[in-house]
Amino acid sequence: FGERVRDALNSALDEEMSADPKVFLMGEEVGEYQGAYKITKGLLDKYGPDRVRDTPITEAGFTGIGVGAAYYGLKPVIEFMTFNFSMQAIDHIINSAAKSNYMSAGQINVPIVFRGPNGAAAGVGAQHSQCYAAWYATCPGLKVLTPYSSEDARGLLKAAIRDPDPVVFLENEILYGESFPISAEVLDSSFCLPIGKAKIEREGKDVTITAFSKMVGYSLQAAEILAKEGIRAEVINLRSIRPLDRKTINDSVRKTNRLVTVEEGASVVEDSFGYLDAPVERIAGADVPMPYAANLERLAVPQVEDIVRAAKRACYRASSLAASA
Amino acid sequence: FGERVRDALNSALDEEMSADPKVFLMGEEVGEYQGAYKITKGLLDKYGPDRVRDTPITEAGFTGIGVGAAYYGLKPVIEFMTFNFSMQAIDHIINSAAKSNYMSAGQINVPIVFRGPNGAAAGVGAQHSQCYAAWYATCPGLKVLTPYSSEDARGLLKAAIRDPDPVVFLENEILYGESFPISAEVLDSSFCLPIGKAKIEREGKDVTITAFSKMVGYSLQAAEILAKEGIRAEVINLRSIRPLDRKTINDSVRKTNRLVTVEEGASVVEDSFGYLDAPVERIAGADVPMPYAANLERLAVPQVEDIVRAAKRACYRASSLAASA
Amino acid sequence: DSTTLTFETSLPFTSHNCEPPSRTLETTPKELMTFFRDMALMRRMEIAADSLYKAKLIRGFCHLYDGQEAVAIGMEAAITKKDCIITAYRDHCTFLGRGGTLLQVFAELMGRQAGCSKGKGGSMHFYKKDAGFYGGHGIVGAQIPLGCGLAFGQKYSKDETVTFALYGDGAANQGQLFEALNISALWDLPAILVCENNHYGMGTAEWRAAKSPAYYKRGDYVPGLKVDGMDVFAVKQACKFAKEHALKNGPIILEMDTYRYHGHSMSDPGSTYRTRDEISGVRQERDPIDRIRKLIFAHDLATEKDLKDIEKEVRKEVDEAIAQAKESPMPEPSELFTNIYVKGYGTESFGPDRKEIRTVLP
Amino acid sequence: DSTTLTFETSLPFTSHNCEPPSRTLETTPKELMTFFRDMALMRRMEIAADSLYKAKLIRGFCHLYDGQEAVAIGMEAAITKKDCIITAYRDHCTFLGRGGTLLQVFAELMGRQAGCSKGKGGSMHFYKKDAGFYGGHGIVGAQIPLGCGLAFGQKYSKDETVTFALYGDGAANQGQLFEALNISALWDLPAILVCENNHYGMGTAEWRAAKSPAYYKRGDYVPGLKVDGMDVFAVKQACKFAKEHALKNGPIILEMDTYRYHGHSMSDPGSTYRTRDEISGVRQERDPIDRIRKLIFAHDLATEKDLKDIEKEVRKEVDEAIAQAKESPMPEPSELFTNIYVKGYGTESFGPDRKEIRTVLP
Ligand SMILES: Cc1ncc(C[n+]2csc(CCOP(=O)(O)OP(=O)(O)O)c2C)c(N)n1
Ligand SMILES: Cc1ncc(C[n+]2csc(CCOP(=O)(O)OP(=O)(O)O)c2C)c(N)n1
Ligand SMILES: [Mg+2]
Ligand SMILES: [Mg+2]
Repeated sequence: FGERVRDALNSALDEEMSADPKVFLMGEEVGEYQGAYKITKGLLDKYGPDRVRDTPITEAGFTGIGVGAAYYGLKPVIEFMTFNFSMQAIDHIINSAAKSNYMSAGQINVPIVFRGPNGAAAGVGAQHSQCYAAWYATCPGLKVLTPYSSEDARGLLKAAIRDPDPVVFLENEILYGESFPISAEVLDSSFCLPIGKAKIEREGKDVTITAFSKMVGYSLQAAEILAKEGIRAEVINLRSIRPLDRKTINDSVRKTNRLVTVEEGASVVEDSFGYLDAPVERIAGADVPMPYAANLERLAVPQVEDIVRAAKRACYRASSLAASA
Repeated sequence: FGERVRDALNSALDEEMSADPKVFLMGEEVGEYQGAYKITKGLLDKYGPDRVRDTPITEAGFTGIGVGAAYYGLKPVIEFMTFNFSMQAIDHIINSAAKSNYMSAGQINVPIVFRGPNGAAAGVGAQHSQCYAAWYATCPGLKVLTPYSSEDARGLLKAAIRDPDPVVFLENEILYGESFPISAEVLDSSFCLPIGKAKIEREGKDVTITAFSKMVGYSLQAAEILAKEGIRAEVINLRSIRPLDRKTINDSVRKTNRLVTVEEGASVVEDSFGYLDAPVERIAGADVPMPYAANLERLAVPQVEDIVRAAKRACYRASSLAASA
Repeated sequence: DSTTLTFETSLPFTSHNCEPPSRTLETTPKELMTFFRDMALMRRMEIAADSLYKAKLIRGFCHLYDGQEAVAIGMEAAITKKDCIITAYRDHCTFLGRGGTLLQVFAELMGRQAGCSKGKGGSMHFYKKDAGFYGGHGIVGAQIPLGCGLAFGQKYSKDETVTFALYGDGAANQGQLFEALNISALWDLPAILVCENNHYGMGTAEWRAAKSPAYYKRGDYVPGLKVDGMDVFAVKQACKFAKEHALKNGPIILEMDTYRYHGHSMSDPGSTYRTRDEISGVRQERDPIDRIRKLIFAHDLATEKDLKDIEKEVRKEVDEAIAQAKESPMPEPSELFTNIYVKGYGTESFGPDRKEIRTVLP
Repeated sequence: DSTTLTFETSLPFTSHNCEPPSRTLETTPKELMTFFRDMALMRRMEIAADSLYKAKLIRGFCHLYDGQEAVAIGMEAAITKKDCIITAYRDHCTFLGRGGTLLQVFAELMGRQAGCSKGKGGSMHFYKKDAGFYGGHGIVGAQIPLGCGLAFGQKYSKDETVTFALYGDGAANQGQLFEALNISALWDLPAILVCENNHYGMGTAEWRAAKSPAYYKRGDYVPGLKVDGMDVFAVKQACKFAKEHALKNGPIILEMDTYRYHGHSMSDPGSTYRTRDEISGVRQERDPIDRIRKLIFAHDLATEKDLKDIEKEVRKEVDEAIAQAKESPMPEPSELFTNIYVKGYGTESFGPDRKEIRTVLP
């Protein structure tokens, strides 16, 4: 019994809009066009044009308007057609949204969600492939969520909308069409995930692999391959990168003593963790603008084999260290 | 014989403008007002309004114009009154400047410098205190320079202007008024520093401290204090954070086996280095928007004593480890 | 005291794409006296802030509003606290106009607990949400879309109220203004864009920053009105007109022709890019407080001494507030970590030395 | 072949803040025939790209220009390669117009070495600097200030040339347009802003995105001209006029009334937000190639068969270029790390696994 991530996001929006009349959607093509990636399909029909607002292609303008509406007490969900275009509006995300509660000593909270596809899609070149996780994760005042599965998509988006603080919600275009098994509990309209809690997607004793978004899937594939070679990898789906669930990572590392961090863009998880037998292994996007050609593009983003290799390195290095000790 | 950082920047601009007619300045108040922080003082008089361009308060517009002029082959030096306002124009810095040479396979290089004060000043609150080092340092296609002393300011700014690639040049308002001893060599108009080379400001064997911009001064003060307690710290002024001079850091760490990274804003130096006896100690800006009140502000940014404490921790932990081994 | 006085605004309104309101308006002796007192208080407050800054009791940026008082006062006289106001960093008097106290102002400026933002915001970040004041914004132009967003909230909530978004002549060229205005016009948002044209953005004269400094016309397809911003009655009349317009027809631009006496901020002497004659000319001929003073005398509502007494009172109020503010303690160190997130919704945070300070957020 | 033909543009120009150019213009049989061939080639190229996309030989985004050919061709006919052009992502035909080859186009679309950006840019990022073509930009509106910057360079260098910055009706609401236009007007930059109004920005009709869709007027204080963008001669006339204007007086806006036949990009069928009747109506009544075909017949310059032959030739050219492009290899893996910085000016770079791939940059 599976559900696509696209539908999970759509149902989360639908349910939260139906539960709270203060929730409204705003963005380019979210209404009549049903969403550039069809995440908002059907919502204009159901909730009408007051609550599903098609905007001109003016991100600074509509993001500022969204933040202002949140100041006033509404709960806007702002769609960036892709997060690349959030740069046009980033001042509002950081200076107008993330800092207001602090600057006003708690007078002006900003219950807003900024969502849309983030990071590399396929063949869209350098200007349409940037991953903003690392940037937003450095900003106090923001919460940054990174769903992987349909369960994540539903539970985290609902949590984001209910949260009284600004949330950057980083989706992945390639995952939209992927189906994941989903339980009745998750399908219930009361379902919601806590912000700041990671999920152990696969247990293992030999090496911890942390990942978020699409890279969770790659890490699970890597774990499968590693298992065949006798290495039991624990795969942690971070779900939230700000706040980061340090406890879950630490607990895991305490057990495995080895850590591989997997990130599609620039490095996010910069914490030092204790209990390590081997240095942290980092897999991240290559240090290049995203090339268009298919073969180069493949080289620019982490692949399953990169994760496998890093995990092995961590394990062998650690065991050779142990042997020499 | 000292020179203020302000004057060092000014003379660097002056000399490069006089050497290359393609160099021009653009920004808010750079001309008639002589610069909000007087970095461009006298240059309008000397080079005229065609080459020293006062702009309206429209960062996206003038930065885009600057980048376009660089496409055409000019060498614009764009001043952001502070880097906080670069967020209004960040799409042009990243998508129009940093990625063009790559996307065009080398046809369109972008010889432009984005400069201005970055990070915390004094008492200017959350919206005017952000450090952008971590963000820009993640962007391939950019070079990111972070001068500390007057020598740095002159040598690096001249290097930035002569460089054929886009350079983000992060100054520090509080350093503008500081004087540094300066040699005749540095004062020579041919003087220039290589991009991507760090400088060892103080040699030491016990612990490596890396820092950039204002934090170099703090680290030197910390080293002084540590010396009194018999700890010889090596202080590395990174000068460039993209590219990062890994060799210099590695060589130092190979010697000291201990590393403290000091950063005023969010963490930049996320590399893992080998040869460490103790985990990297990181000192960075607190995880909060910048508060206004003086006492809180002090708590929000690294202080000399934080560096001292971290260095000791690295040394003592390391020695206790050694003892227990 | 509540007899009606009828007179004309100093100048006719100049309009763009709309019928201007009438120049004729009514007031009462009471209103005249209140305007005088309120503007005198603002003036005194700003001058005191100047001294405190020079005495190093205020740090960082500090942008003073003296000269522009009629805009804040005239606007407040036309609207209610259910209408919203949002402005830039030159926000002390706007805050006061919304009912903020002198103590909150001075304590905030000095970074004390009694400040309106508990010392965490500073000069540029005053708020009074319970009276519809949404700040206090440091990024030039950002408050314009934010203000249109407040108007969106008002319309969405069917509140029949409006938002005034104030910005300077320098800000008037910002692209986000044009983006927000287009959206506001498409959606008929009750947003009133108030350009406080004090003729300089920092050291840049309006004509050096704008090809067309006719800011009331810059909305193109959006109506606009040019107003003598030194005449509190003209401001009041224009704001009333604009509110009605906005509730019925959506956005409108008001250009207030005004002047700042101080430099841009404390580091700007304010005299390199304009002549001293220009400043003293405005002071002599267009000062908003003087204008009221003259009206009061013309209508025989008070004597020279009465007004002097008011000024003395005001001075005392300010001095007392300053004394109180000085008594207010600095924020508790633990406040470093409050209000990053809404209470109960954060997790943890770190100080500069992560090993030393790791706080579970309140 | 070089006899002069005189006729009128399809429609009069509508102007804003300027005297429009004359409707009467001259051409030669040669020019007419060239226009026909060039537009037919563009049309064929785009249709072939559509097929290649459906055959999965082109990936990602792909925005086709068919329907709008008269803009690219008419503009080129009025200017020289020393004038600059910059546009958005719908850039294949603009590139061709500047002298780019079909092979470069198709190889780039397929991500091959022979592509104009060696396969690294893709559909949206074509450039031909040696002919004054500066891309190929994916961020809506960004190319407008960039274009004004090129114009800045031209003026600074006293080159007596101009820049055409093309953008869509959707982009016309972007704030950076208004910022760049103000600066261009202040500095008299020889910048010509060409709004290709194809009446939709993705699925949004112009009137849903703009309170005032009269884009030629949106410059307010900047002159503008509305042009039938389906009439290559009107476009040529307008661009000549604009160039002269810009060299003398600074910026001007040209609104080209045009139409895209394809959907916005390959994922958009292009028929949910507009009717099939609307599309076929434009094809029948306003098609830019058809218009030229009719003129050719009207002046007896060629037979039906002559034009058919040209179309066959064009088709063959396109097919050959595609065949060649398919032969071109994918980029060398080492190309991942070239052109991040100018040759000799980079240092090192890393692959996804820093331990595995660490490259000293060329
Ligand atoms: C985006 C941005 N750019 C630059 C600044 C620096 N700055 C602060 S105020 C100011 C001048 C604004 O002038 P104006 O809009 O006329 O307002 P006034 O100060 O006259 O009230 C400038 C350039 C800023 N705060 N934000
Ligand atoms: C800043 C930004 N926002 C959104 C997008 C996504 N997007 C790409 S094209 C487009 C529509 C643009 O329409 P228009 O300007 O009319 O040009 P046309 O496609 O019709 O040629 C949109 C919304 C983008 N590329 N950049
Ligand atoms: Mg002003
Ligand atoms: Mg369009």
